[in-house]
Amino acid sequence: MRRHTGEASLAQRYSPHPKQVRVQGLGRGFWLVTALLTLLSLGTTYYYLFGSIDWIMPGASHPVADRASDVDGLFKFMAVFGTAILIYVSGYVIYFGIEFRARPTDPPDLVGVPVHDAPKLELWWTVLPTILLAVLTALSINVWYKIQFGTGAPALTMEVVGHQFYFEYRYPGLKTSVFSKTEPMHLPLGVPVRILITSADVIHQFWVPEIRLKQAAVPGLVQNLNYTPLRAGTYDIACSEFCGPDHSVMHGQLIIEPVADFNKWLEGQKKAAASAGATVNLANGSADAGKATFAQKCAACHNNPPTPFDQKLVGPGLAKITDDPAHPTLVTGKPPTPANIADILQNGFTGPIGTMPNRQANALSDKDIADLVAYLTSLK
Amino acid sequence: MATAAAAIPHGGGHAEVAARYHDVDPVYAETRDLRLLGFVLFLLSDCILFGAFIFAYIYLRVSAPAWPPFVGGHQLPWFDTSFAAFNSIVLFGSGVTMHFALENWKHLNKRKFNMWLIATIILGIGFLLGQAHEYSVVGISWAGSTMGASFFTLTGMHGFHVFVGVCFLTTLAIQANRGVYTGSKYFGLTAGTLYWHFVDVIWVALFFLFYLW
Amino acid sequence: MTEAAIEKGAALAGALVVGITAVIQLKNDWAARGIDASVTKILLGLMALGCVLALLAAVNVLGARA
Amino acid sequence: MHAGTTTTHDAHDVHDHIHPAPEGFIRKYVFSLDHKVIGFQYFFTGLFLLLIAGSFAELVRLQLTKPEGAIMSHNAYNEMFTMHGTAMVWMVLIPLVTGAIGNFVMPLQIGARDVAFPWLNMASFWIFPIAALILFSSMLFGGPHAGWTEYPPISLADGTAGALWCMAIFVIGISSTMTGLNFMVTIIKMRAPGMTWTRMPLFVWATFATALMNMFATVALSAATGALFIEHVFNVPFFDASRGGSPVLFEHMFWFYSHPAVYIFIIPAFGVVSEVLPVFARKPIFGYKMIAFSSMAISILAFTVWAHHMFPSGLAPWLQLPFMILTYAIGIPTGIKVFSWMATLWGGRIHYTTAMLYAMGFLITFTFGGITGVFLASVPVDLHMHGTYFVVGHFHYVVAGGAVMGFLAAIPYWYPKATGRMMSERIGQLSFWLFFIGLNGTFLPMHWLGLEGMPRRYASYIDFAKSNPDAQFWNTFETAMSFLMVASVGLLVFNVLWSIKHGKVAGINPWGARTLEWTISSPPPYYNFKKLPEVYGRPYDYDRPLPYKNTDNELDEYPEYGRVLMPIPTPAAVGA
Repeated sequence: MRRHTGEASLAQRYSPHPKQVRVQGLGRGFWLVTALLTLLSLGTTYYYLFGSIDWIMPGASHPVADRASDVDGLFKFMAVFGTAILIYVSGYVIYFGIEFRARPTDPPDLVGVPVHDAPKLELWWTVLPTILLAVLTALSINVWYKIQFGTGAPALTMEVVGHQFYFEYRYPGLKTSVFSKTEPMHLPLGVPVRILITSADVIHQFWVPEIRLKQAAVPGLVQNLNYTPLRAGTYDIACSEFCGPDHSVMHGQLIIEPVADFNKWLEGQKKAAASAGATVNLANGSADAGKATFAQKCAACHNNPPTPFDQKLVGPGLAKITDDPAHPTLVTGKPPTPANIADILQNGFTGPIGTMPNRQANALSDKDIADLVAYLTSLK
Repeated sequence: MATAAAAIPHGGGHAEVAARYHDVDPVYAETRDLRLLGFVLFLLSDCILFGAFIFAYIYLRVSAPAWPPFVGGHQLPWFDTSFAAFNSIVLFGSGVTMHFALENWKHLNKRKFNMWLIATIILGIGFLLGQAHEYSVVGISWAGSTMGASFFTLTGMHGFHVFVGVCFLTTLAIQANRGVYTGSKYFGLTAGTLYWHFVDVIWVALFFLFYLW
Repeated sequence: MTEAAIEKGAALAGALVVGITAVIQLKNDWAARGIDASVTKILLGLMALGCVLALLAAVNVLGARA
Repeated sequence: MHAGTTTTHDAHDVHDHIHPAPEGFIRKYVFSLDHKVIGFQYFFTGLFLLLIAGSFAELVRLQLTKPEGAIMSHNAYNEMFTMHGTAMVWMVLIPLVTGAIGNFVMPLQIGARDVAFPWLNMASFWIFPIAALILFSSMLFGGPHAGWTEYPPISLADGTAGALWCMAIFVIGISSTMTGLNFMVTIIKMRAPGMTWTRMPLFVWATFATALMNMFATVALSAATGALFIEHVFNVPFFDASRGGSPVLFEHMFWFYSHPAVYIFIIPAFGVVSEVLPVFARKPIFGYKMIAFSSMAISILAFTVWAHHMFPSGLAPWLQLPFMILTYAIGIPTGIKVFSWMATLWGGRIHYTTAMLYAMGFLITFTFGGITGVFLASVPVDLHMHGTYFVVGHFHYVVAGGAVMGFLAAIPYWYPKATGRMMSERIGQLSFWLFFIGLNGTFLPMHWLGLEGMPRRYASYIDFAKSNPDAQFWNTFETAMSFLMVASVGLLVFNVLWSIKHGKVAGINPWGARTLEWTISSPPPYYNFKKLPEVYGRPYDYDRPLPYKNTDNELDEYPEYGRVLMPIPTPAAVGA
């Protein structure tokens, strides 16, 4: 590669006193453009505040949950100022680009106005954004507080467990689970609900776009969402954290319906579960088979061989479950009778201590349950 | 002239260097200065490597329901503080001897320099043997639990650093006796000393976090 | 006299010697300037702290597991 | 004052020796110690990998032209977007902006003969293709599928491929740590006499801020990938919830690096824009000190905001607030930068070269990306937007509309210095308009698709398309638009190769730029500066004569200096 050291272009010959562009003030064009940009931003502001933005924020005009309108308010606030800033910046960039373009008649050493800085101006564009962001912070914290503590004591606490690639819904008093592959999830209209979210395998995310809030389903961690459904209807549920090959078809439906309908549906589910012969005959369970089953299906969360209650793995230790002076009752608060132990095995359990999946999630056959109960009650 | 000389503010790094080392070979002076800064920055980034794993250890320990964690039904044992305390002193002692070694080199006292440097190397090897003994009796496994994971990863990384340090110091001992370094040019020894002190200090953190916390 | 007691005794003695030496070194080098000197000072100080920790461990103030 | 003069002399003693010229093809072009050659090596390797990673992106786009997925299986799609993200971030952007541009330009701009540790520099380059080989070899073992974030537990399902992924990222991490260290020392210690901190060109400031993050953040990445690697290979339970580990821990360790990573490739782009704007607006940069300061502020704040990537992912609620506030704080220095660039244009005499077009396009697209970033920083709004196409749109505006635009501005700007020839302006401007339109057309619709409820990393969107009939139209539209960017990059590659032979002869300083690299021949000799220049003022003062002494434009071919010291200028000559 030859190096060219010879003739340099005109632009590089610096005259000690270069000719400078003369500019009187900001000029009329600047103010015209400013006015135009201001009008534009006012227009977008009007649109965000009074137009229908349902096409970007689904269900914005008729909030589906009590938090949706708060989030939308925050979104609109940011959209108004964000769009305005974008309009001004790009507007000025384009205007300056045209107004101050080099003309073919320019002498080669013509340079722009040699202004290095303007402290007052810089102060303004440091202070104003700071104030704006401070306000935004305050608003965000306010909505954050509502999300965390704003919803009243839950009238319904249900569980969502993420699986590859479906959601499992558990309702109180319902022995069987509802699976998003086959059935929609139901929520009662107008009452505060608490949704406990965890995962059985990898990280998922439980998201209903119209409700705005989402929460990750992380294995070994129970998180929650609290809100009050405000509008009946059918909505999509999506998993928004990559969870494996079929992540994109991990999908469910949420039906929000009046409390009466919801209860009717729940009763129907319970009947179905009962008719499915959910009561297990515990008579002929074998403790030895139960020991094997325990090692196979329970040891992931409960220490094996079973330990005293306080020695937790994920769930508590299960030794002396039937006669532990420190813990006379089961986690359900019921006496440690075989029937009550079987109840936990069938329906799972959720409480401050953690979440245990139910028999469907653990794939426990009736015999497994019988054997496990025999085994656990045999521990002394 | 005064204005002439003042006309160049010495913002440029190497001018300051030259000012500091105007008595020694300027090329060496500058090279040393670059290497020193580079080496210190390397130690800093190494700190962050340990820091990240220490963060992981603290995170896991704090979020665990019980510590030491339970594995297969029984709780893991605590580490043996008394032996660790003894072993730490071995390592800290080697730091002091290394410091003596460098001091003696600066005062051109080569015999003492060799003595202290060899003492340092021996103490370093001693510490490694101590770690080996620790591993053999600690009674937990790397893949067995979060405790083992953090313990073996962190102390293993540290042990590797000590091992590298021992090799480093041995090389320095050979070079020094081959006359690679002089009374005014001994950056290798400075680097070795800094590295060795650094390894000691990392151990201070690990000693506290695993044995005393 | 158990093994642990011997170790702790050794650690105690060693911590005193090493720690004090380190502090003396720190004092001698206090005037030194330059990156290497400053870094050495910091590291020596932390090492002295380590000796204090070892000492406390040796006298069962720290790390005494019930 | 006598001391003053002696130090001046020593300054020259110290630096004015010129090493003998490298000899033989290998020393000159393969294992070269010359920062300029290493810059070329980074540039062409990175460009090649850019084509590969870009073609992955196009496969991803083609798949989405049909709701059920047009061309490949879910698994193949997941592998494609994983490799696209990984390769683009670690194998393309960081090597190109820091490795290529930083390596070539920074030493020239501070008036140094080379970087502080040429051997280290060479090593960190040669690590890079090895890392790339490891990464792409993982595709032979089924390929990684968990996205460029490679979260466990899902990434643990990748087996060998996942382990190779970790290895590749670990290795490239070492490379950029070494580069960062090298650049820090170079900038702190090897500036030309008289180049105080406030006389450094802004690209050097940007490189310094970047080097800081490269040095300190990348090590944390090495830790994260290292831990994931030993979990892969030795089954060590760092992240396995069933054995007491925590998946969230990985997210912390990963994002502690990967948020600064974003700035590692955007800040050099800031630097490029700060160079290009004053040159082609023919006026001083507006608010030099604020721009320099905000680069540092951003790079330091970058270490304190990582958890804003994890708002819904199991972060303690009370922890969300400090991270939200710190993230907003980053908006302030960024705003200062944008406004200062805007003000630089005012009252200028703007010459529309390709570089200038890219710089002005950068101002618009980057501002857009920055503003959508503020949306995502707000916890409640992020709970809606997290993991949707809104996020994809946002970071592509920042990365493609910010980092890549800056990079594309840098190529035509420094190409004459690098090769001695100009790039074709006509092709260049055409490729700009293709890129600018293609970029907005591709990534703008993603924002409302995401808000409507389309999650990212979707191999198919049947259910989403059912409730949003316009989904397929917009996705197809994006795909079509993305091919404009392909055309633009194709033109760029052609332009780069064609102009080497057929470009106009550039001369020393075709742009009339005022930083030091434009005072020496194009391309510069291996030793850059025959005599070390002395700096008397700020680089962008177009209303004053050049603030340099001791520069010389006419260099003979490689002189046989060996380690001979160059003649010392008399104080009079220095002062004048």
